[in-house]
Amino acid sequence: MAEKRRDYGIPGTPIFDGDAAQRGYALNAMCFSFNDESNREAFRRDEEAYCRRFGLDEAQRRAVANRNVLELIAAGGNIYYLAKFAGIFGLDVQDVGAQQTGMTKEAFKAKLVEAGR
Amino acid sequence: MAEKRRDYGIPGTPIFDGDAAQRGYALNAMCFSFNDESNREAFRRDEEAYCRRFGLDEAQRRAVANRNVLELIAAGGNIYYLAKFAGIFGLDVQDVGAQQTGMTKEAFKAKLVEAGR
Amino acid sequence: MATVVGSVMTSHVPAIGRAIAKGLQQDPYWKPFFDGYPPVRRWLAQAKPDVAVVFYQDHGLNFFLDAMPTFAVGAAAEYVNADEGWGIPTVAPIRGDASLSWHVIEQLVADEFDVTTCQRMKVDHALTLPLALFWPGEGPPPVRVVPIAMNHVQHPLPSPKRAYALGESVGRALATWDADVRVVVVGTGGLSHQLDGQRAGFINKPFDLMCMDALVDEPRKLTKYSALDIVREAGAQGTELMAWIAARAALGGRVSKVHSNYHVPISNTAAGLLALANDAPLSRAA
Amino acid sequence: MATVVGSVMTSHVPAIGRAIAKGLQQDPYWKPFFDGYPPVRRWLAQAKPDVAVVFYQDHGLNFFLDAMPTFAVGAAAEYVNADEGWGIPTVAPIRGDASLSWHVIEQLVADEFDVTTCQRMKVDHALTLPLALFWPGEGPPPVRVVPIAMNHVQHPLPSPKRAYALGESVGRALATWDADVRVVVVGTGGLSHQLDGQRAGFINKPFDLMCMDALVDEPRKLTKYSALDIVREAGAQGTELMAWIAARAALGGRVSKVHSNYHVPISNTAAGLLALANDAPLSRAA
Ligand SMILES: [Fe+3]
Ligand SMILES: [Fe+3]
Repeated sequence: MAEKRRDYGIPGTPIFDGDAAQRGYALNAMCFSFNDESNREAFRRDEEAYCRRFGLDEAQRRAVANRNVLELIAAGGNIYYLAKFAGIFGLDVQDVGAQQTGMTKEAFKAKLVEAGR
Repeated sequence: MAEKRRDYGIPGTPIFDGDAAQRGYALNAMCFSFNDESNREAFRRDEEAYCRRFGLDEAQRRAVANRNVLELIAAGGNIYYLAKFAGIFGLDVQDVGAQQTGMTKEAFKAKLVEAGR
Repeated sequence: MATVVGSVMTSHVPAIGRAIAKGLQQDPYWKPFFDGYPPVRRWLAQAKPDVAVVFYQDHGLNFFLDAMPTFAVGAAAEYVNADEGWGIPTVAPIRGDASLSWHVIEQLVADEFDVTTCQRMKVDHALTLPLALFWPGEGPPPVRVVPIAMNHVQHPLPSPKRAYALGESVGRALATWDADVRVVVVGTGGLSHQLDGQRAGFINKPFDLMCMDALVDEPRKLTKYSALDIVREAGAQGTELMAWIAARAALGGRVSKVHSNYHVPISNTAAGLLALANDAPLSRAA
Repeated sequence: MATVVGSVMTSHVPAIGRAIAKGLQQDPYWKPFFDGYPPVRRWLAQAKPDVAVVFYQDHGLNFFLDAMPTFAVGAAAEYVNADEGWGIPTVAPIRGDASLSWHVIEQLVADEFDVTTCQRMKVDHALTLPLALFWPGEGPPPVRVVPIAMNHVQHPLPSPKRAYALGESVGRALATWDADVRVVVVGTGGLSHQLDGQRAGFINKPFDLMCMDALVDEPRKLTKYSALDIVREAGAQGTELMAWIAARAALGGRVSKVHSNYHVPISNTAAGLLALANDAPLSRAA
């Protein structure tokens, strides 16, 4: 059931639906735990053990290791919980946006400014 | 605000509404914790300390000490959580009913049988 | 496509769990209660449901007053039962049907039900005991479940009218569920009883019997009552009737009564049992 | 009886919290955003609300996927803010108005909204930052709050039509609130933005400006969109617009625009600000 992804017809736009919610539960649970500094610290100290504790699957574990947002989303990650993961590395939503669009942060920021004209 | 109790016009029948829910939060939180045997054990070991930990007020503390169901309800207790408190003493809902109606358990049970005729 | 075979409504009280654990089914106190179930078991064995959609109530195991949902829909692959504090044995995790759960959730939200979606949810005696009564013995029940918990703990409660509409919406979801599964809709709780207050022990047999009749042929009749009307007529905990109303509404049109039983008392409660076969079991395709 | 003075809708993003903490209000990047607020502060200082009913969204601080409510209403005497994981300073607990919360909850359930009632609820930047923008400085905001969190985390989301109806029901509750208090209705979130996917950074200025216009005089126009329409038009996180829709619906009839501002970008987001005075502020008695 985890494999039938519905097409919502909005290009480049993941819809966090029941399918994603099921697939991503462990990953999102881990990211939710990052509301606490002690948990962020535990992750920093031993990433492998921390991921294991939350039962991440292979794809999730790899996406975490790669710090790759599109992979994390494909593995069921929800952007609101993933943002807390990004926070561990001091990354903001513009870093996250730049990575997903394959742009430099400067170019991504310029694109945003352009959207306001 | 805890003192304006609404009359729902159903005699002898407490309605667990927002007013009761506010008044009884600490008491119900304690009783909710009794889902765990370790917490029931902690209560048995040191009742005073356990009540303090949940911040019960004076009326709640007294009602707990008295094992008095009507007092517990007046102090904001919800019957579903209170039933877990009663469980600590091996009391079932018929014991609870008998106490509230001022009957012996046998008389209370007879009343129930009578209701089926 | 899904086939909705019918509905079974039954009371649940923790004491049933104790009676099962102690093997008291033929004890004179319990016999009139347990003797209601064999005909329902035979019907279920024929109807062979794969899935049970279960309308029930949580009695302070999974939900607390920090966040108390009006309607909570389980969306998990399994549901764990746990210690409720009064010493009835716990059972093994119950299998879920997460795909159907999400399909139901999508229909409910489309129909403007503001559900709370639960990917983890402990289920209490209100879900486990009916399954144990329908499918007794050692093994796990032969169905996957979609649990739908209805607030009966904290007023304001949803109305019987809202409970009926909830059931109708779930019925629409089942009617468009494109899977070769047989579904039974379960409603648990009630009938008349009251645990708290000076009126504890209140039971209203005429009201219960009227409800059990109405649920067969004219279930909408019960939607004229408010939640507080149900408290008045059926006792403070009699509001669990709303799970029966929702289960009946999920069937929609015409049904046939398979079996019913009514016995007072078990513990503090008037115990009802009602099995209804769906006269138009085949769903329309999506 | 309660007086509903009007509504203020504003965007919120964590970066605003960082900018406030660093005192960047006059920084060239932030100035066009922060300069929108002084007129709104002046209006609020005149309107003197005692209570803010706040429609907002939780971004994974209080709610997780184990139990995700569609609509959650706070019913606490205070609400704690906490670490959200991205380093914006936390603020002191926000005072609640539990009596009004319960009055709102009763109206909502009577109007067939299936709310989750929260006697304990952490509130995140979506609630705290708007208050900090409206009432800057060291002290706590001079209002008690009734927080109403709307699911924007997990699909299916409620529809704009449902959000509008939610606001209307809250408006009915305020109209019958028998207390001498002045109420401002706050909507936070949006406007167009998208954080995730290859379309990250998507912004739709024409759509935003259309919405800001419609919210003044013809807010029902926005109820023709589905939640997925909003995703398409305003980006994956643009669905926060629903809090604006609910806030506007709570006011009911005719309003006057006090002030508005629109600036792109702050962080990844098109930032909107809209203050509306209620032209018929006095509620009818219960
Ligand atoms: Fe029950
Ligand atoms: Fe937001």
